[in-house]
Amino acid sequence: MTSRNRKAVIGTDEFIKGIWRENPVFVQVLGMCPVLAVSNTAINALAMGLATAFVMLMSNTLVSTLRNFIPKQVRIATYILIIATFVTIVDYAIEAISLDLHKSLGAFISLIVVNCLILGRAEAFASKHRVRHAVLDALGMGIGFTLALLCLGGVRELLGDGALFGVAVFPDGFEPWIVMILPSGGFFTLAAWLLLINHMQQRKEAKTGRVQEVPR
Amino acid sequence: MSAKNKTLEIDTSPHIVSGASVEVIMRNVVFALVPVCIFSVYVFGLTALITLTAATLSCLLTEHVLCRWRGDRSTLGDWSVAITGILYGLTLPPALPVWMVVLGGVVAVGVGKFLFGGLGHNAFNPALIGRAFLQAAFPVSMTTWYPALGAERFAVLPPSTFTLPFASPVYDSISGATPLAVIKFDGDITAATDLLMGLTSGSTGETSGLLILAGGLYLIARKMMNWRIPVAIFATVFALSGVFYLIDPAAYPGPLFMLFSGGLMLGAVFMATDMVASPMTSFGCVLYGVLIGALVVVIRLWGGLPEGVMYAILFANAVSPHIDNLIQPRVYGTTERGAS
Amino acid sequence: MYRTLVGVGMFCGLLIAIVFQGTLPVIERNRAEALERAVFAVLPAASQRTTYALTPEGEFVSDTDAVGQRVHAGFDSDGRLIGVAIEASGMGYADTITVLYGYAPEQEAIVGIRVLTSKETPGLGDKIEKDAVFLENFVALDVRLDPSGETLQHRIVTVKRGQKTQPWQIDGITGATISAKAIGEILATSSERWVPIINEQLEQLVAGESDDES
Amino acid sequence: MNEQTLWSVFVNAALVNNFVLAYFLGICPFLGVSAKIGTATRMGGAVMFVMLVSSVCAYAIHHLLILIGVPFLELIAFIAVIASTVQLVEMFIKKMSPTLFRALGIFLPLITTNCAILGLALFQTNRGYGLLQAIVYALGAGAGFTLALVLMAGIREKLELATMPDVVTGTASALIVAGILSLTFMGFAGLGA
Amino acid sequence: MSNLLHRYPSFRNGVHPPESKADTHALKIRQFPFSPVLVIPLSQHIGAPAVAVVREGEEVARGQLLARSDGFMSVPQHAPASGIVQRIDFVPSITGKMVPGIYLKPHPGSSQEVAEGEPCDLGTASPDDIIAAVQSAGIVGLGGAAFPTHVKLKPPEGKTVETLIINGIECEPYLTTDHRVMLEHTADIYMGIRYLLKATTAQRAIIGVEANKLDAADALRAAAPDDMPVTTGVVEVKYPQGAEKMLITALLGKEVPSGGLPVDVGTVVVNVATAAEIGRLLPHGRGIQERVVTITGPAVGRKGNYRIPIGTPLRFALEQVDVSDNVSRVFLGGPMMGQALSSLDIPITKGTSGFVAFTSAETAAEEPEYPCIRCAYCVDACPIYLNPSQLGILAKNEEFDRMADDHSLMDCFECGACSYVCPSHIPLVQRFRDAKAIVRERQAA
Repeated sequence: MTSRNRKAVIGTDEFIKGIWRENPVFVQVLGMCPVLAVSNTAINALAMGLATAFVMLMSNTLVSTLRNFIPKQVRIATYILIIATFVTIVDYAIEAISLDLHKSLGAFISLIVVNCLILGRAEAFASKHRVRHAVLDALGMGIGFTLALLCLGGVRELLGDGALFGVAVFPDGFEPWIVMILPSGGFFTLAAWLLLINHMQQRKEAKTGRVQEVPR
Repeated sequence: MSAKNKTLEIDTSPHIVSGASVEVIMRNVVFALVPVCIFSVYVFGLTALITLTAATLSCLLTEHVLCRWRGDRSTLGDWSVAITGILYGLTLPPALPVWMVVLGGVVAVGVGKFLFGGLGHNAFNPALIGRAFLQAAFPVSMTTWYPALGAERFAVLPPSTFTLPFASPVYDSISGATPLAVIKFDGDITAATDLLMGLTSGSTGETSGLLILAGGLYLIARKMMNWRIPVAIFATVFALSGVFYLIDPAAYPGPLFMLFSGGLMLGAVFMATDMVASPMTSFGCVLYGVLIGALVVVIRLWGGLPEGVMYAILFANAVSPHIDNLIQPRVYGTTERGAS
Repeated sequence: MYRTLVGVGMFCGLLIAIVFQGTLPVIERNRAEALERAVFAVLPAASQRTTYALTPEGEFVSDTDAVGQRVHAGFDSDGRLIGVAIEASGMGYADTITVLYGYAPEQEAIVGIRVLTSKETPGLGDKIEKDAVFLENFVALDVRLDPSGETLQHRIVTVKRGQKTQPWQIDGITGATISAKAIGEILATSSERWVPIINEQLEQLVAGESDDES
Repeated sequence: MNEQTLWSVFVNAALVNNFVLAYFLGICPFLGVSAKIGTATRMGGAVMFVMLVSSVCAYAIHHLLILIGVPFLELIAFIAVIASTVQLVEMFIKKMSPTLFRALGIFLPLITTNCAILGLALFQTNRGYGLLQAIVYALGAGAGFTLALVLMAGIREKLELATMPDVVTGTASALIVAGILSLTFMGFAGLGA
Repeated sequence: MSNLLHRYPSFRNGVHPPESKADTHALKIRQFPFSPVLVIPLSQHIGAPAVAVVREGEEVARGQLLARSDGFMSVPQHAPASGIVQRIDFVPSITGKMVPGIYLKPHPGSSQEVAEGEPCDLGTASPDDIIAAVQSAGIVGLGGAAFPTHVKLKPPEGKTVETLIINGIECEPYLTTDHRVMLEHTADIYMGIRYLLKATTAQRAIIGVEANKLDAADALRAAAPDDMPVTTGVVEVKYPQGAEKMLITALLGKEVPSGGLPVDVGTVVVNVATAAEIGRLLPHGRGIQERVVTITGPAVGRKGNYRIPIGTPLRFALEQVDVSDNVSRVFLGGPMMGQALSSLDIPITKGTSGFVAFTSAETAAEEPEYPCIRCAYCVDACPIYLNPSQLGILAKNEEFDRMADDHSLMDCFECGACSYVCPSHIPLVQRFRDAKAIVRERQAA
């Protein structure tokens, strides 16, 4: 790309990169605890993803806004404080919206606080960029995270319960693979996704390798 | 003379070999398992035959396909996957739907063996991984036992065997219960002779203690099995359960019952002795056996499950690298036991 | 330097306090509704409830601020006592199981049960919440007091599926024996403690006014 | 109030509901620090220590916040107090025993913001453990974490010398092993009941 | 059966390959003819090569000095035959490289009488005199190692030798030279032991014999002089019983410290053929000109034990014993530790205890190498208690430093027991040899 339209692209790139190229789960392998713990159904996964995205959006915004006021020495403490605040808010919000959802997500809502992804974005991105970019970054990462969670939650619910978002997908008589909603199923499903992505990447590399050879 | 101008072949010493080979060892293990399979078909009938065949074939096929996919030679020839397949089949309930058998076989070889790098690298016993996966995935099917010596076992298949893929199996109203489940949930003891002869409900291959022991003795005699592992397991189970039996015979089953019930025989003789996943040194093997034995007793007596052999072995598999690290042979001419 | 930190802290604290205050009524209403649903589920004929606390002195008081273990009395639309919903918990297969069960003094039986929290194995242990035959047990599970009034005539016990012969027995679940037994144990222990207390104070409960929360 | 016996609390935290393999807490260090047995062991020790400290802290905070009527600040208080306490202890250890500091110290800052620590604080509060139960819970959770980490490290050291297929990279292989370990730990279900 | 009733002492672990000695152990030692040209490398021992003292074209008598020793870690070389020095040039060697050596053309008509030198008188010689005499006789370990014997005999400062062990084990399959020497040269052996006892100031001597050579043990016992503190100890038939360290453990129950020498446990081990040669040569002041060699193997027509002049080309030797046309592999030494030869041009040297020729029929189809299945056969075979399996896996991953630091790679003496038993056909010893070379290089760097 030329340097002229580069600036225009940056904004989109901040948004896009989190969804695929720097996907927090599949590529950076961050924030594993919630990814594995609450991806046993698609609904849980979606709720968790949105909650995380919301916290990330708010904390990124605030951190970016305050980036010139926060002293270097206490910046991490401040970030954690900000994140914990929004997590608490989300916690109460979810409990107000649906007790059942709150029950099934359990302590993992509170544990969003220690999701290294959020602190990582605050420290690595929001504290160094303007609010607009920080927001886009948070949105991209949040959506990427949510999508990844859905990928896991979808597969696990589909196989483990024969349903998607609580709606039965398979005809009656489907025998659920209970292991998928158990902890080991979480490990296996994420491993399977990573294997698939590795495989695709390797195929792509092999292909581009061939393409490059042709002109010679 | 012509010999003097001939090109000589060169190789590195030693120029003779003992004749032991992976193939031969593996093939003999298969031989040792054949009587167990035959007996299981006798006890459970056609459905056991189908289960065993499906298990073995699915493992063989998975191995073949994955080897080809990876671009390697197919490794069916080393017979190791045949062992995995048969052992895996022997751990399953006889009337398990075929589609589940196949799924577990794919997991056993695909996850338990291939992903780890194939023969020699599987950190866990692949057959047990397949079974553990099924146990977690389909707990009901995996604990629904077909009765032993049913009158029509050679004529009629249980409806569950040929359940449509991914569909829930339907079981007969007549279903057996394993001796361990009976004692755990009802407090009844199965007669020792029935246990010994294997005329009880259970997994396809776990019931005949005598044949399993015979197979093990054959392999031990041919030095294809480390006798220390099964002996350590048996001794530990016997001693531990014996102590508790003496303390309170009403609450705890006797040591002989513990030895001959469930998968202990099959597990101790054929599963725990998987060379790849067990420790190397003699002392290490004894420790490993003691660990398995102790875990079996703990899980059976105090755990939520009636049976713990599979989990005990898998756990010990995970510990075995540490046993190998800690128990290295003391090198000749040194005073300390091995380096870390 | 710390001024910023303290400032942010103050701001955050304030924010949380506002949200907390804002959501508190909603959450409490949700919880009350959930409790109500549960109580009405285990006391099918009830349409109103009063929560009592058992004071250390062994008296039931309907004062909401009173300390002590709580039970919920359910009344029908005429204000007649239907039964008492009691929370009980015990160790299940994987983790603690908490249940709410309804005791109907008139029938001298447990007339409903609802699992509040359980981590039992999905598909196996969680049959205690879904298995129709198993739930059938709790339409009228006998917890008759023995003549002394101190204890139950028959302790609740879980038996193998299909072997239930007595009204105080629970027909178990094949394949989920431990979870089913756990429920039996939880109910047995709890009913042995609560049924005599409730019967002793029955008059007070019957007389108790139902507060019209619903 | 929770009436579980101490033994039951311990066995449950260490084996049955292992923090890593059943609750997915502390996955980051589990995947990150499990390549070598030596590091894994020391990390385990450090986690156990921090858990102990934070368990006591969490118990105190919970009761203090209820006393002063601001339970909604619990999360923030947990994070802040645990982090600063660990920091203090770290400085204390550095002064008192440089050897211990060298062995465990480098892990301490990493652990503070680890979900296993916060998870421990939240769970023990949710379950209403008493102080003694909370301490035993922390010990059990720490022991379970260490066990999982060390077992993982042993297998990974072995796998390092294996010829795994190309698609199986570090994280994926670690997750597969973790899944299998998780299956294995299912065998402990019902223990300590 | 007798093994069950009477267990011979032994070391732990080891293997038991087929002995394959029946073809030759009953055959008496026969004299070999001279080949048209003798090829005599200047270095037939470990240490500095000898320095030639003859010129091209010079006439030499049998037993005359051809090359003198170059320092203490070196031995001289005597003429194996009366003849003419054709060339002093490069000669083929077992490594495939050409090494300095002498081409000697024996005189066909010569009487081949052996020249005598200064005799070493047992009664008057001091230990140092004997050690010097052993060196000037050009004697090296005839068991195969070819380590200069006199070097061993002088204990380092501060160490004393209590026990002299005469190694008559010959645990390598096929080889029977030591067996024959023990039967036919019993007197020479005892004479040699007298010299050795005096040289080392050892209190006693033990002759170690494997239980498959009981006739040799009986002969030795029968001939044992009353005035000598010497006994014959029979040990279990097991490979590598003949390794110095293993034999010391079997006979004395002591372990030589890792990285140490037998003298660290007060012993010196000398091969029985070496002892016999000392007893044969020293009283006459002669040097080595020939040695006993087993030529055997399925490809050999006239198998046997032959006394062969040093420097006889292998090709000539094999022709003499009617080697089969389809010979495909020839090993110098036994099949366990011996080296496969790529060429028949190399000569027989002092270290050549025998060679074994296989036809293509014995050469089994190349077995595929399987991954290590951790069967631990090798762990139970390794005589020095290493973990060859782990070492092999590490070698495959080129973790040489870990092999040396954590798994005592450098203690391996390459006996080959691990490779012999490996069901996966992994060339463990070869990998260890390569790894040791690399580790040594790195340590030197």
